[in-house]
Amino acid sequence: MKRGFVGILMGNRKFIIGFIIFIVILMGGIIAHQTIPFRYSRTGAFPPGLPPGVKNILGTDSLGRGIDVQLAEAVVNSVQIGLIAALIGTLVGAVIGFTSGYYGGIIDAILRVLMDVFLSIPSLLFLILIASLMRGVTVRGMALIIALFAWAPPARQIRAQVLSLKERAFVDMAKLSGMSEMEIITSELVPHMFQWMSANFVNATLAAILAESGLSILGLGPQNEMTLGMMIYWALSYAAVFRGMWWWWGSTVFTLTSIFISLYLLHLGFDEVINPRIRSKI
Amino acid sequence: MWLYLRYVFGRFAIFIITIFIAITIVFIVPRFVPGDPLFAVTSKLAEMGGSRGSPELVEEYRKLFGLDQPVLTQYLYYLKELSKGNLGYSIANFPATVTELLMRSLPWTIGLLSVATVISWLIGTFIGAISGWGGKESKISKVLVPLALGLYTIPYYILAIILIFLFVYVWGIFPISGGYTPGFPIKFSLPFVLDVIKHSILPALSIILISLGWWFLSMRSMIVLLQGEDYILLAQAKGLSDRRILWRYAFRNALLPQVSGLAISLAHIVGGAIILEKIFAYPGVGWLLYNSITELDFPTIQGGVLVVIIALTAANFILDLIYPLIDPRIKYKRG
Amino acid sequence: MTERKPILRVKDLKVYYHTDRGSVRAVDGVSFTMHEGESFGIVGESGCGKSTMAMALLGLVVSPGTIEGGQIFLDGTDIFTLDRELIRKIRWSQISFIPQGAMNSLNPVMRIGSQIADVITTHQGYQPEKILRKRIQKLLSTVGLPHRVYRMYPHELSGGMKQRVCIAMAIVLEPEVIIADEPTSALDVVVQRVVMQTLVDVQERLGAALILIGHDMGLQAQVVNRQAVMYAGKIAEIGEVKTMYKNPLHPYTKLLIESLPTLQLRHDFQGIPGLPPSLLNPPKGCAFSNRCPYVMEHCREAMPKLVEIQPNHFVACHLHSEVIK
Amino acid sequence: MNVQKEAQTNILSQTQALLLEVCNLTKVFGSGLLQRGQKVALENFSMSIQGSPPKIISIAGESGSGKTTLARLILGFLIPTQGEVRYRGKDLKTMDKKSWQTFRREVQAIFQDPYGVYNPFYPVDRVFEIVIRKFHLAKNRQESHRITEEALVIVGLRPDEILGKYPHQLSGGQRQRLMLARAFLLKPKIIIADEPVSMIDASMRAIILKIMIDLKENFGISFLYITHDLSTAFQVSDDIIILYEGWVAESGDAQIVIKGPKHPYVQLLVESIPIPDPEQPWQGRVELPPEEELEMNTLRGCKFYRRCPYKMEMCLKSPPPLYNIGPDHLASCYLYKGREVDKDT
Repeated sequence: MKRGFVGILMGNRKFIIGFIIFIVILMGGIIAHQTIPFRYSRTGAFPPGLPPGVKNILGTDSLGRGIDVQLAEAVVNSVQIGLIAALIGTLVGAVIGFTSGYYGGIIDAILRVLMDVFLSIPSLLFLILIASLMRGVTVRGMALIIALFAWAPPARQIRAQVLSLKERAFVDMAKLSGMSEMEIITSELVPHMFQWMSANFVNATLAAILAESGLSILGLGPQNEMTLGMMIYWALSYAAVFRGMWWWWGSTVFTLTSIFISLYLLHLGFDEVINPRIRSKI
Repeated sequence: MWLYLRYVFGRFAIFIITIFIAITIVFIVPRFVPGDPLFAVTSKLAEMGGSRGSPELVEEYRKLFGLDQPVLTQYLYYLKELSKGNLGYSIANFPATVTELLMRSLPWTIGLLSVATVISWLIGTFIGAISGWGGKESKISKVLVPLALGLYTIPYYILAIILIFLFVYVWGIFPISGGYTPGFPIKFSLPFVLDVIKHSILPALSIILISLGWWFLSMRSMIVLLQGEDYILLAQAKGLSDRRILWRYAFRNALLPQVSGLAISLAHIVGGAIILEKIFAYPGVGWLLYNSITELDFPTIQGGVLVVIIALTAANFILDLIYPLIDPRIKYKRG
Repeated sequence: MTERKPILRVKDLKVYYHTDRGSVRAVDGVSFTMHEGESFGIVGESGCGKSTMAMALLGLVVSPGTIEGGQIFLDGTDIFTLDRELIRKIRWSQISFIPQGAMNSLNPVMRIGSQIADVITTHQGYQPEKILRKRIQKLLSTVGLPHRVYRMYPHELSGGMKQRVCIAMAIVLEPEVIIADEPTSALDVVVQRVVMQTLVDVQERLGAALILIGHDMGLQAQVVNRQAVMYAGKIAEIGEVKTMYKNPLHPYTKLLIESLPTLQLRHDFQGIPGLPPSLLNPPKGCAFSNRCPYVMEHCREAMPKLVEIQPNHFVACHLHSEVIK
Repeated sequence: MNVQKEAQTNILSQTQALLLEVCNLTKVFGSGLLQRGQKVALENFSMSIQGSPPKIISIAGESGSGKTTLARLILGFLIPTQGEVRYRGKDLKTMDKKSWQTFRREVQAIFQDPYGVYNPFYPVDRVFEIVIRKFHLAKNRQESHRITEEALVIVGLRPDEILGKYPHQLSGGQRQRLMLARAFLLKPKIIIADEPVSMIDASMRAIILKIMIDLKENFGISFLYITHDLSTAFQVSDDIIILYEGWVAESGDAQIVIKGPKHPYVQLLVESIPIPDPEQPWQGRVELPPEEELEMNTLRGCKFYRRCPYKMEMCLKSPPPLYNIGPDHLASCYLYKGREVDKDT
């Protein structure tokens, strides 16, 4: 099973399609970000409200800034926020989930209540609260704030799985074979959770990018850097939808949706490989 | 019965703990975030002292938060005022209190959300059940599944932007924004209700379409999984009609996770709806929050966040109470 | 034994499961006949196709399984020629089923009464609740359950009681054939005895034919008159229980009986070394040839046919077909 | 009571010679706060295993009798609520690291589910590699390979057919024999076999039980054979202890107990075994009061009271002690009150 995991993933159509879309967008963003001159993103670099054309591939906004250069920066920043928040969230969630599930007792009781609370409250509200207090966040700062609330879902899932895994007979067998608790966790339990954690990482990336765009649309995003959420914020602030500047909001919405769909496909691919029972069903 | 009461008691305890933790976080956050935002707020108050506000406001604010007291005293004081429903004064809309502002905007949000959620939950659950029962090969599934997957992936507000573009900019069918036409007399009359409905169709549609994808998919996969259950097989062996097996055997069992799913995704829906209100300038809590953010009206942000959390937790608690009524087993589960 | 009317006749039944790696021949050319009021056992080890048999008899083979051939005559009609609706009507009214895991076979969110009432209203039309309740409560007492079980949910009952609910459900329409698929495999031995007792009682009262599917030769010996031994999707031997246990003809039957621990002598049981063949690529000859101590060269080449060696005693083994010749 | 005390002093005097000793073991599950959730899985259970000569001792009982709880307590997977488990005279709870290592090596186990004991991520070879590494069984690769193959041959498996395979590629019988080979590798003194054949087909069951007998007779390994099946217990075991709802109903020589059960519960149990011989049908009828099945067993006295055909008033007052009814033959039933046999006869 271990042998073929990556192989099976690569054979999964959803995973491959999602992977390709994601990489294309990200690489496109990085390359464009590196090559397009920075001055194109300054106010008045072009005539304002220019539709896509020869002069500027994706057109310009109301202030004469190039959409292409903004989009490139936004993709890089938004994905960065997603990845950092997801990584921290998944790792912290894993530590909390394993502690809670494997050791049980009073620690588990406290952690369980915390998880329940964090899961039933929309994290966006707390994010609004924190972000509104910290005026002028940066991209990294935003990633950290989002990570604060990204640990609970993986923690709960991992806890539940550890609870059932540790009752499995192979854990008894490992104890009988003289393995220590730490060895049991790392060599018997973690392999079972590793695949799940990678799937969760993808999911958490998606959620973090979603949270970023939501916060930014409410005006809580980084004011001096561009993210996909901030692009929508500016587009909405300048009423791009009502002024027919479809290229402005359209290109952003398209990019954001493509990222979501690619990550979701990746997640589905992981899911099908991890739970073959579901594979044939949906 | 005794077991049910114990269950209710357990859920109630979680409910109280959740609210308590939420209050505590809302209280603590401003005091630990770097840059001393409370100081910033008071200085902003002082700035406004000459014009719109008054020393009276600054005084009120100090009193409510007891800023010169130790943190613990402040906390107890905060709890005490909260229990009286006192959330302080809005800075941007002084002399209105936060509670007044919230009371004005909360009905809009709750109305929009409850109607939209119920509609999408019902439609998604029923279509999902039928599609799941028909299996992978059925024609409706082949069309609906990819569609639902697509919808489920898109955030509410992205769909909202697209809907506005189509229905407002291109076709001009619906009003641009707001909860009702400005200047319309706010009273319970038919024209006003119709006006409100007309304004709420697009925001509601965004929520319905997006969460429909989720309800559809989760119900569908539940039904598909249940088809392998022994009791479904026995029902078939009993010669029951397909319709009876679907609705009395598969559907009733699949409904249980669907209801608990409702509890979990409420948080998600509420979060999305707040941003949605900003886009539609819909006069609910989301719009209030957005305006408070731009105007640095910190007491209103704090109050709004708290009230939405409490409303949401209460909704979850009610769902918890309903759950045992449809699942006879839950009363006996421990913890 | 007086000659009774045949009620169920299975002819050359084949049920295959189609997988990525090929067709699994779960039931591969099974034929037998059952008479009115008879108890008939189908015995075999895991994966021999006995549960698939049960599903096929109920017309409930689902994808990826398909009926590849053969006929099933129930009371003279070939059920494969009937349309879906007719098969559905026959189910339970003529041929009912007691499942293996009563634990999971009852709908957890419906009261026992409604689950039984469902059967009645489906097959006999609407009846007022009062009459239904009386009838179902009477039925419950025939299987030794108190009336209040009518209002209870499955999770409030013990394993043995749930199994008795399933028996009650199986006899509510007084069918001609009852199929019981390992009805007691999850129960403790004392409860197993009580449940089997109940099952035999109601079967005798109804005069229904009973097919008892199972792996426990001891249970079969206690309950059925005649039995078929299945191995790798085929029938190895069919005969009266009394003669078969005394004088098993097929080497597999013989070894299977010898592998059972008894309460007389210690250490007098033997296992059967080796593994059953894969049903994906069954061997050309006899399926048991790779484990059989009496294997002959011929066995690996040709598949033995089921032949009546003694009156009412059939066996599929070259050892015996040689004798006939 | 007299008898019990005597039996206890007897146990104490033999402590030195005993390998494994279980004293007044009680295990209660459920939270301590809510009395309603509690379940007594095992109550005041004592037994011992001498180790030489090796014996197969059966612990038999139906589901809920506490037999698996007992196995897990002895293996140190559960902590007893009361009483203690001693190995070579040392209590498991207070054992030092070195004694624990000895205990782990000398007391091994095989379990019911021959699939679940394998971590599906690794080839089956890993179960051997780990014990060899953890207990330093081999000096080098070759030796480790040699002893693994040796162990496989002992349980009748061909190394080339087994090694390198993943658990799902093997049959249940093969997997269970692999577990016996793994335990054998450690040359244990005792193997706790918890329902080792209940998920195995009849034709393979006999083979596995024969391996157990072989390991006992040729390699001096004692077994604690935990089972619900009295016929296999009769076939393989020297002694038997029959549990009912956490209590010992009857114990003694396996042949004597099963051929002539004295406790009413054991009588019912033996009578209910379906004998694979149509000439020996079940005798009479057995009725279970359905109300009994619906209620939790909360009796103060004998747990078997509700089902018992001989119930007496005193059965309800307190649980019956174990009466000595023959040489090494005990039964906990008031029918034998005042009819005890002197232990020495």
